[in-house]
Amino acid sequence: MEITDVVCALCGCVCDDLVVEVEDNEVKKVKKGACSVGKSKLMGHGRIKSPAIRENGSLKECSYDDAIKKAAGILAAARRPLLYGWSSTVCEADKVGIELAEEIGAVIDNTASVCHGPSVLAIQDVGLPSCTLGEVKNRADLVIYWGANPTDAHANHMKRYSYISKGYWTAEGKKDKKLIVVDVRETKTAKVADVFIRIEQGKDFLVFSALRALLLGYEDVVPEEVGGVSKKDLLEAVRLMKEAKFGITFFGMGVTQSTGRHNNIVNAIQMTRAAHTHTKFSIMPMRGHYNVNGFNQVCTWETGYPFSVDLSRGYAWYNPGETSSTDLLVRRECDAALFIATDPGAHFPGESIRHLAKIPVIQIDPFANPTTEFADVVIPAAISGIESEGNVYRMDNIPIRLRKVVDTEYLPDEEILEKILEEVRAIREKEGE
Amino acid sequence: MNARLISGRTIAQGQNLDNKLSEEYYNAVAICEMNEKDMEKIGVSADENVEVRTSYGEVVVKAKEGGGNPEGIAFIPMGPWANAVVSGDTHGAGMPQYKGIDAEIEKSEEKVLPVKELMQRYMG
Amino acid sequence: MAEGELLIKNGVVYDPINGVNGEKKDICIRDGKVVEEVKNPKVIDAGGRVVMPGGVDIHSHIAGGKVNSGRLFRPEDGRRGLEAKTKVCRMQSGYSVPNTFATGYRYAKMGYTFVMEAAMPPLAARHTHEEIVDIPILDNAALPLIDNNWMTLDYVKSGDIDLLTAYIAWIIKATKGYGVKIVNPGGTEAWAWGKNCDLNDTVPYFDVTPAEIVKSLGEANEKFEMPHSIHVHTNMLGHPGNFGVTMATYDLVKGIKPSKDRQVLHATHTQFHSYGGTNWGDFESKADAIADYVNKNEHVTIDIGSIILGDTTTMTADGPMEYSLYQITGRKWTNHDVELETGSGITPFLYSGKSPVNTIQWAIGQELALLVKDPWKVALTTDHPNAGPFIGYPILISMLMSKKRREESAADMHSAIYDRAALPSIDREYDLYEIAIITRGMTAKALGLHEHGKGHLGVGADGDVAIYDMSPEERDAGKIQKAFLNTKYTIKGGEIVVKDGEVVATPAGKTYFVTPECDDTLTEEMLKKLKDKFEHYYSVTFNNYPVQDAYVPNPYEIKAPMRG
Amino acid sequence: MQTIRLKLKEEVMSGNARIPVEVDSLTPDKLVGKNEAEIKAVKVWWGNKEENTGELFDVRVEGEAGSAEEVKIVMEGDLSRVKHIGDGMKAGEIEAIGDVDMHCGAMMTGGKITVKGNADCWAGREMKGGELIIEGDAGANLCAMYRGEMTGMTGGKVTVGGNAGECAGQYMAGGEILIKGNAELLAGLNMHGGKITIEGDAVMPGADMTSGEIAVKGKVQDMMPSFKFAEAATIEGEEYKKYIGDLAMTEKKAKGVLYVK
Repeated sequence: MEITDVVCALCGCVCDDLVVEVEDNEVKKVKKGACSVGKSKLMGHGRIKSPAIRENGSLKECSYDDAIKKAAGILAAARRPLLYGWSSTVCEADKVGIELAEEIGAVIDNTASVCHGPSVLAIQDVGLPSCTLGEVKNRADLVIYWGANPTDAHANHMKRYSYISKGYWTAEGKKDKKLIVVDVRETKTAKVADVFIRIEQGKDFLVFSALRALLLGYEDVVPEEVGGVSKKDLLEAVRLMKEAKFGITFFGMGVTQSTGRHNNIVNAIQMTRAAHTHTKFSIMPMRGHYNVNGFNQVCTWETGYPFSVDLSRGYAWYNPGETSSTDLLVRRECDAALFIATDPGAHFPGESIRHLAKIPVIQIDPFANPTTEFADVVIPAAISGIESEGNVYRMDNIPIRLRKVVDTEYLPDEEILEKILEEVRAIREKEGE
Repeated sequence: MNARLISGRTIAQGQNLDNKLSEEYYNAVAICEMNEKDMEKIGVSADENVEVRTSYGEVVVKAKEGGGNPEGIAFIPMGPWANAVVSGDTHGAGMPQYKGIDAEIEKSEEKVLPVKELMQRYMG
Repeated sequence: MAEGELLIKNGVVYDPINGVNGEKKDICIRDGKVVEEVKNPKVIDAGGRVVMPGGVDIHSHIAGGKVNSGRLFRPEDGRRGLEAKTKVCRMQSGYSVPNTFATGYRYAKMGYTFVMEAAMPPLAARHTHEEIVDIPILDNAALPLIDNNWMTLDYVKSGDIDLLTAYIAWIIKATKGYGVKIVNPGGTEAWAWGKNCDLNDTVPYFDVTPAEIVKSLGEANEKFEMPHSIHVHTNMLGHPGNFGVTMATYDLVKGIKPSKDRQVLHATHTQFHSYGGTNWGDFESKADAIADYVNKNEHVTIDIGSIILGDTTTMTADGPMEYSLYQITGRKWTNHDVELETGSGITPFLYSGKSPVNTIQWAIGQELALLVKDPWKVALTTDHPNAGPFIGYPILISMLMSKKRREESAADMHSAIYDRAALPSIDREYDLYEIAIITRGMTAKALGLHEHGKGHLGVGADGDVAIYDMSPEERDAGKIQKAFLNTKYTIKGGEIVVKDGEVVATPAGKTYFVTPECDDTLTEEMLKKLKDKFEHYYSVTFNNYPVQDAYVPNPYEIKAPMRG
Repeated sequence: MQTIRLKLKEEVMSGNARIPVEVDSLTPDKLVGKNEAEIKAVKVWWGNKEENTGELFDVRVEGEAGSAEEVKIVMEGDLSRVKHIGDGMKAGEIEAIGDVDMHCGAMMTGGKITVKGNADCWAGREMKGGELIIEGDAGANLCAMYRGEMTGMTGGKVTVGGNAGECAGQYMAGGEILIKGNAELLAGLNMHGGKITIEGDAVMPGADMTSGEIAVKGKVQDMMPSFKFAEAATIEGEEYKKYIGDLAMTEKKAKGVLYVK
């Protein structure tokens, strides 16, 4: 059976025109639309077979009910629990997660914390002049990737939305456009650029300020070289920006994870504001997971804040750098953790994992990964976007509903969380709280 | 050799996100991409191992040529090997320093630890 | 909806739709609806207090992409409204951009039970609905933005009103929307290139004018028995001297015959569109001219969009306007252009009584309410949060009811109010009946919701009741304000949701949406063009675009047949 | 005079997890007039539960006080996970012996806090008045704004004996900061009032500043490329170059003054 309009649940591009061949309740082929990474996800990998609880150092298989009871017990007893992940699952699950966090006075945080959290902090300083990806496709004649390498990280991005795509005023595709890539390394994306600007590692902030000064007309103050870039190259970039009818900067973790962090993004946005005095200019973070933005959206409308929300006092205290997962773990603040649809074992600094090895850890995920190695309760879940449906937000805030293409025996994240919440409430009632 | 270390996504790393205990993931992620001149400097050829040391830890990975790195920049795909050596200090912003860590890189005869063994280092 | 019976006795009832003006009258509710009598009810003794139908807000920004972007980029606003969860309520945050929970609780405490989300970008409609579902207590609907849409522009250009009709039917259905929203017609599309449009300018590349867009949508809307008219944010919002454009826009639809007994055009947040002068230096109120127009014509209703002094978050689909505002303040600015459809801008703003401009703006909103003679033509709004947060309504009510309070406030503000605004010279004071009109009767009628049980307490109406802790004789402005901020009781669908100013129950609200029923042949023809747009220009597929039923778990559908 | 000694009990920090104790309820103005038993009953947050101060601290009260000005609180024990020391403090004195955790002296309007050790991030956040002395190092965001606000410190005086972390004095609008050691990245970011003196080195100081004054007595690494040299200047007998910026904020707004050697 052929299923059309399938939505890819991999990266922030959320391509929604996939065609998938399903037979015997199994994805046999991805016929159209997906990049190699998305295809790999759809075709599937080995699963966690059963819920399990760690006993004497090794995981012992158990029933869903037992695992859920155990998880609820850990969470209900914790004084500073952390609930982390939420970016590779649907908004419906995120909502239950926030309610659970509120119930147990937890800190809830998503993977934005270690990818575009700094972008959010920057938006909170200066805002974000942006647009949807279709705007870029139809109008942009200048595309800048800064500290972003879509060829590796968002393989369909250029084709669907930016440099290569064809739209209303860009009918000739890349012939109608210029591509500038700014990076420390000459990435695969840099290799196809019209202009590649190699920047000295960690000096993005200076370069943004120099471009702002040039865009505003203060050529005389800018020195001959800034952050490893010659003034001549800077002036050329500024010329392209001013001459564009519609410019867009996409930025990635090359900027958010470098020295300067969120302030690099503040400056990138300030550069966009300066460019906007000449022409239409927008900027957009290259959000990583397919629903990292969705969690930020849900968490914002429910708590008032997008991530790193500390609910220990019953209301939200938001302060990344304090209430963010890395800080909590490196500072050894939390006494229990639940990880859903994420893998801190692979993606957190070693220092944090050292602490995780010492506290009770619950993992909800379809797949075994490094986190499984130290998890005390493991609860397998259905794969969102393949085995269960739900809402997600693309990197440009467009909500799209994931489709279900095959059936499963595994419970979806939302249902697992609801059961844990119910169990936690039962425990609290017993305790007379 | 002193280098600045950065980590980030690659296609092969992405293809194996749900498959991290596999050999494919190990082959794709337990690597360090360097400029050819840097590799010459430390006398290592592709597929030989290097030890990467920072003030936050050390890890052994396989050396790879290129990756578009200029001299003095080394790249390890995001994953547990890179994270063995990155800093958890977020400077009040919540974000660890995944990019731009001062590292020392030398040729190594040690083996590249598979995921499970790597994780074992954090236990106990 | 609560099961069982409720009797509210000894209340002094203001139910303008049914002509009830301060009568001592019992209200009986069974299974969530108002009935003639009850047999074995739970009794609430209103003790001579003021009783009104649940409030109906005609225009407020409480859910969806730009509201949430407003919350996201203002953590500092978030911390101004933090409240811990209770046994009944979820956590609350925010002042000008409250979280969904606080939105529901705070409206309910003011006696409101229905709020219209005034701007829904079609492509992001799922987002609006996700938030609406998360707003407790309130019933809601949302108005999709249809005026800068390429489909609309194409049909306006070719003059195909029938196909335009088919398109608006489709998009309202696809978004589970309520009616046709127009925001800076043509100007938002122009903004995608960093430009703007006045009423008779040509939209870049599309060869149509804003005036043609308004007129065509006005005509198309009346092809159906739509509960609501077109809902219009006219061009040049916030520009000195814009009152002429505003009235010229009203004139465009003067000859169109409405398909139902209502206005042809609802003009929103009119305060921002009633400006005289040529620049911020000689800026002055032209509320008198606008009010005069409304007094002399029957096809237009307005809501005031009155200012609440203090810090707020401005947000609108009018992207160029937000850009101008940000250029004045230099504060943070978010912009979000939406492909083929619309856009939005957001920036924080402080309305200060020390500023001559803000002072005059403050006067204009109230002048509109006081100078429009027939309260059935005017609604109370702050265009939340643009002119101020909705929790400022009680302040406005007390102002409209008390000349003394207006005088006291004006005395503390910039003296420009005496030279360039009319407010100090207006003696009119609203009575409670008129307040009930501009907060529920008129708004329900203008939205066509009175036929669906909202805004009144006649038999068959929803059991939505507000009991304010004041006697009808109360004249003290401070006490009036306090009473309208926290009800003695708010009853929603027969269930007590607020008691003594505290939320005691949080039932889920319903989502109201309209299904325009369009001719199949027309629809087929329209779809050819629409599918081509998806094929080539949208970044999502045609099949993934419409809002799925899962987003509207508590639906209330209103069918709008084509006019015979 | 009255001295209130609060010593964090050892067992509070002895578990696997070091769960912070939040003591914004323990300032001289909030404790004045309370006896030992009453102080022990004051609630403090420890993770997601409120506890009695007496459960977590050994409490000893010496002397009498007629007003908050006469109250001195001495905090001892392992304070490295004690947050919000002196947060919102209006008057009196707090002495913290050892390293303290985040938000020390945040929002304070008066009185004096002395930290005999290091202070973690957000010390003196949004401080309005009073004096904060950190004898050791300060973490990031010293005297900065809260997320999203456009105003950090507006008044008072802060002295850091050692180094300061990133973004010291961000959005500072008034008051004075003296950093005796080095300042990390972006000191005085978005500054629009007040004065920062850095006796050691600084990296990219003064970015986006629109008013106020920064003086760096040591080396400046990565000078902002958007500052304009104005003139040579002499301060306390030493030669400086005076720069005006940040032009990236437009010339009209660029009224910040940066002195470098």
